[in-house]
Amino acid sequence: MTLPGWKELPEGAVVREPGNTVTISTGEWRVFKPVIIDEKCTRCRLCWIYCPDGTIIEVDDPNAPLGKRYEVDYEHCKGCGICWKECPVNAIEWVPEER
Amino acid sequence: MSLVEIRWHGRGGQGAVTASEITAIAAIDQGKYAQAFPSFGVERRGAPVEAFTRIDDKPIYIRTKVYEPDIIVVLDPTLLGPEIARGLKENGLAVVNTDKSPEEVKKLLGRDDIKVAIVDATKIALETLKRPIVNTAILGAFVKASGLVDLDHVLKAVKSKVPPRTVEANLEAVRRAYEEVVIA
Amino acid sequence: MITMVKMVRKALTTNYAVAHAAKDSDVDVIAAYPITPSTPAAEKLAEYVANGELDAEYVHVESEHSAASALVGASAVGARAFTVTASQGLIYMSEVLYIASGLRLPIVLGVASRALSAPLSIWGDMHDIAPLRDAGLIIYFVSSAQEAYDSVIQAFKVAEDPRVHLPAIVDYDGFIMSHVTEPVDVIDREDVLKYIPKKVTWNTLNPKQPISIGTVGDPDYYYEFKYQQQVAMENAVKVAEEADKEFEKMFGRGYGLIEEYRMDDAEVAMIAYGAHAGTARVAVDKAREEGIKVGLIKLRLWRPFPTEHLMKALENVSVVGVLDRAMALGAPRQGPVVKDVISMYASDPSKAPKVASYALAIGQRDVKIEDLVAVAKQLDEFAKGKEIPNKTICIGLRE
Amino acid sequence: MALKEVGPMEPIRTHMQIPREELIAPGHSACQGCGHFIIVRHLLKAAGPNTIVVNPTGCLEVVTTVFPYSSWKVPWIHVAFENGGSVASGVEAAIKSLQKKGILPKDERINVVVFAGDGGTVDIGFQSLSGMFERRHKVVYVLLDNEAYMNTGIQRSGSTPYGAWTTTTPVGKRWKGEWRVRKDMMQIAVAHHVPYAATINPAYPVDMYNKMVKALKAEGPAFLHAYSPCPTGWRFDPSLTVEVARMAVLTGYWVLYEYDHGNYKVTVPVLKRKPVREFVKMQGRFRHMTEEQIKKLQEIIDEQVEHINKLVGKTVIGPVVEEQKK
Repeated sequence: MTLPGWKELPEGAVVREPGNTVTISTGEWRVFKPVIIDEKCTRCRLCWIYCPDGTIIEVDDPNAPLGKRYEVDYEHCKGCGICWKECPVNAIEWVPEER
Repeated sequence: MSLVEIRWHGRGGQGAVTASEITAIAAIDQGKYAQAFPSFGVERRGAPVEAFTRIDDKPIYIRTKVYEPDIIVVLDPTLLGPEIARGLKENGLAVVNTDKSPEEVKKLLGRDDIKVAIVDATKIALETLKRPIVNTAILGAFVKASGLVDLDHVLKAVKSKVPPRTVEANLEAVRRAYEEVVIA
Repeated sequence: MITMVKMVRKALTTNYAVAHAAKDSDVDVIAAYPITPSTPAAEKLAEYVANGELDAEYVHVESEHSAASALVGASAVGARAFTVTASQGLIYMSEVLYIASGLRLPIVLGVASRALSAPLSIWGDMHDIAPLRDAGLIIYFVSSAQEAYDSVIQAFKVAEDPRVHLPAIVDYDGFIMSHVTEPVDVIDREDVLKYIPKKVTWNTLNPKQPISIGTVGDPDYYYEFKYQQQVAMENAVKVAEEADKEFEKMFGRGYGLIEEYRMDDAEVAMIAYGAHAGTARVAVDKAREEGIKVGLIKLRLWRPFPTEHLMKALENVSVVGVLDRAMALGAPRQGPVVKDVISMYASDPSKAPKVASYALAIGQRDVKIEDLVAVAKQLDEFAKGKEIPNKTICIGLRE
Repeated sequence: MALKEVGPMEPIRTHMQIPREELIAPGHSACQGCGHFIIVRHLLKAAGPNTIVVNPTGCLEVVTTVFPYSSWKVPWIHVAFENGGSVASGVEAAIKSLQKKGILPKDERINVVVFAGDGGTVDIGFQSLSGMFERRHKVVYVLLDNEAYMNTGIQRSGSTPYGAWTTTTPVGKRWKGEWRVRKDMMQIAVAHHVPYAATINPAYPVDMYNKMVKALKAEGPAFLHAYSPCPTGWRFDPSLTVEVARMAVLTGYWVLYEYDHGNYKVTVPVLKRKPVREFVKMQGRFRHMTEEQIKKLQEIIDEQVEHINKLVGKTVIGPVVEEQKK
């Protein structure tokens, strides 16, 4: 891949696309991955709260209990395990990655 | 008119620097070119200080100190001595705050090739301002003796530089010295 | 053509002229820290804000480093930002000034140049500005309070130009300019703002269009961004020239990037800058009276260096003496400007006049007219074949 | 009925009310389990999109903004290491000036928030922060304290606790980790007469969120001292970040309190304190500590607790109660 030359780059090295690190995958960092067991989940939201990288996604779902469920953004989840440790009802399993 | 260089001698707190500035402000107001500057350094109340003014009809480019003044102005009588007159040009002018006679002043300065203009600026300042700040009084004498700047412009410049409540007293000091100066 | 612009002649020190220019440029944010000999300018700006003559935020920073930092922050929000400093203060700011240039923020500074410690010296020379030459700042040297006033206004014009977007410094001599009262024709703010309208073209922090300023440039990118700054500098030569011409058209005063005096038939020349360019001009007249065909080039824009202008001015000169006011210790020549003059001819040394390097007015050692007449005579001797010493000639130094 | 999510700058009663919108994107290169991001995520939610972030050099800066990428969805600026306070001062002054002149909308509130590390705050940025406080700039200054220079590889700072190993306080024949007591930044902030200062901790999100709201609403500078566990530098498993943070509170090592316009309040009382040993044993940086050193650290914590109890005028953080051995 060729990188842009000086004429094409923005003045002063500014980044004009806020939040564009979202295009970078950090999912490969994982050795273990969190797997949410929806049936066990009480919708307490603590995994969403404590995830440093915001990779637990709160999804509105009218058919789910309390109208929502939680998903993992595996594209970005680095596999730190905080959600797994903090889940008060053991609704998150800690599963080795297979690649 | 060609370049005229003036050196002011006083003690910190007497207003020599302000007098040099007022002179430049008045000259500039009158359409001339001028520079005014203090002796650059640390100023301390009571210590001898020097200030300088240059006046010309043409733009002034020179940026050196004044080594051979055309005029010296001495604000403090206790400073009188040959050192004060160093470099003063032949036929130059010394404007001095003193209660001594012109002859005595020439003798103290060690020069008989110069003109002196004397005025008791301390007395005038005490009577008008009630304080021994002599710079505006000596200005009146300087204006009369040098003929370099017009009194009106000097009075205007004084107004712009002195504290508002002392304006009248300062203007009075200038006018009185202008009248009382003795040139010899 | 001089248009009907209202001007008022005032008696101002260069410090006050610079503050006045900032006021007339309607600066939005000032962050200043007192340091001799620029302090009266910082005080005057405070006075303007205090009495309502200038509608700006005055940040009483706790250091020069913070002054520069606050200006970067302010400029990044879109404010016209200004400060004054000198000496240790400028050096303390220098880290942030490099960054301001890299971030392409058009802050403007007045610098009352002063010596650097040790030994401690509050007096004027250009040891402070000299090391800033590579920081990516536009640097003007000025020789009168009037030129300082005009140059601050021009500096905003150049710094804020979209082809440039770089910080700018107007450098004036500590004391021998900063504290000298002289006539200055000041321009109405309205007219100044016609010349430098408030228009933000640089990158700013705006919640409606969030951007990130001050990112990491890794080895894949850093080089290109540095080169962009170099291009901006190259553009600034032309922009500065245009700005000066437009200024002259509007206000009747222009300076050029260099100013030539009696260069038409000059066989030898002096290059001077700042206050001493004035004294050199008087010395040139005296030397001419003695039959020496000497001319003077006053360098006004130091960065970017007006190479073409200077080479052209020196075309017919056999020897040039560069009067420098700082000592680059341990370098082949001590002067900061002489090094630029020599390197102008790097690609074709055959075009170069012989170059004599002079150091003078170090720590405000006074320079007399006679000293510079002597330089002119010496240059004449060099032109006639006397060997030029292979080192900097120190004027006024006691052996 | 469950409480609804709130808008920016509104206090919450439960963590269920924290707004969903994320103002910092994933894909950044922070270490697994980095405490900074739990804090920053929620503080940005509390501040909302009308916020300018000033971020002096540090972990947070380098992991979020390597050109051509940025994780920040709010305007963000980095200038240098030691000038978060002064850059923010300039940003705030410019907003004020431009709003006054009508160049920026007069009625639109723009928050200015600094996120700085402990090096950039307690050491090299100390002077610029002090100036910002003293001049009363309306800025929320958040100290993300991971107790050492982590960005350059775990060197001690003025915030490194007694006993901690770092690469510049190594464990050797003569040195056994850090031997001095860290700076008390809360008291330093209070000494500047700031209207609001508080400690926060990512294990206590509601407390943290509400303190941010209070800080944003303060009429002058506000200071938030955030405890930010660093799995890499403190040597613990990344999954334990929140547990370590919580243990800091439960041992009285990190007391959650606030200074609100002259009034001190402990916001998370701990009536029975766990011994600091419980906190120490979770982290590799303390592994070398002797019983004597642990005792010394316990004394330091006891003293700190006593000091805070005095400030609030009652015993809100209780004595150490050893757990019964089973």
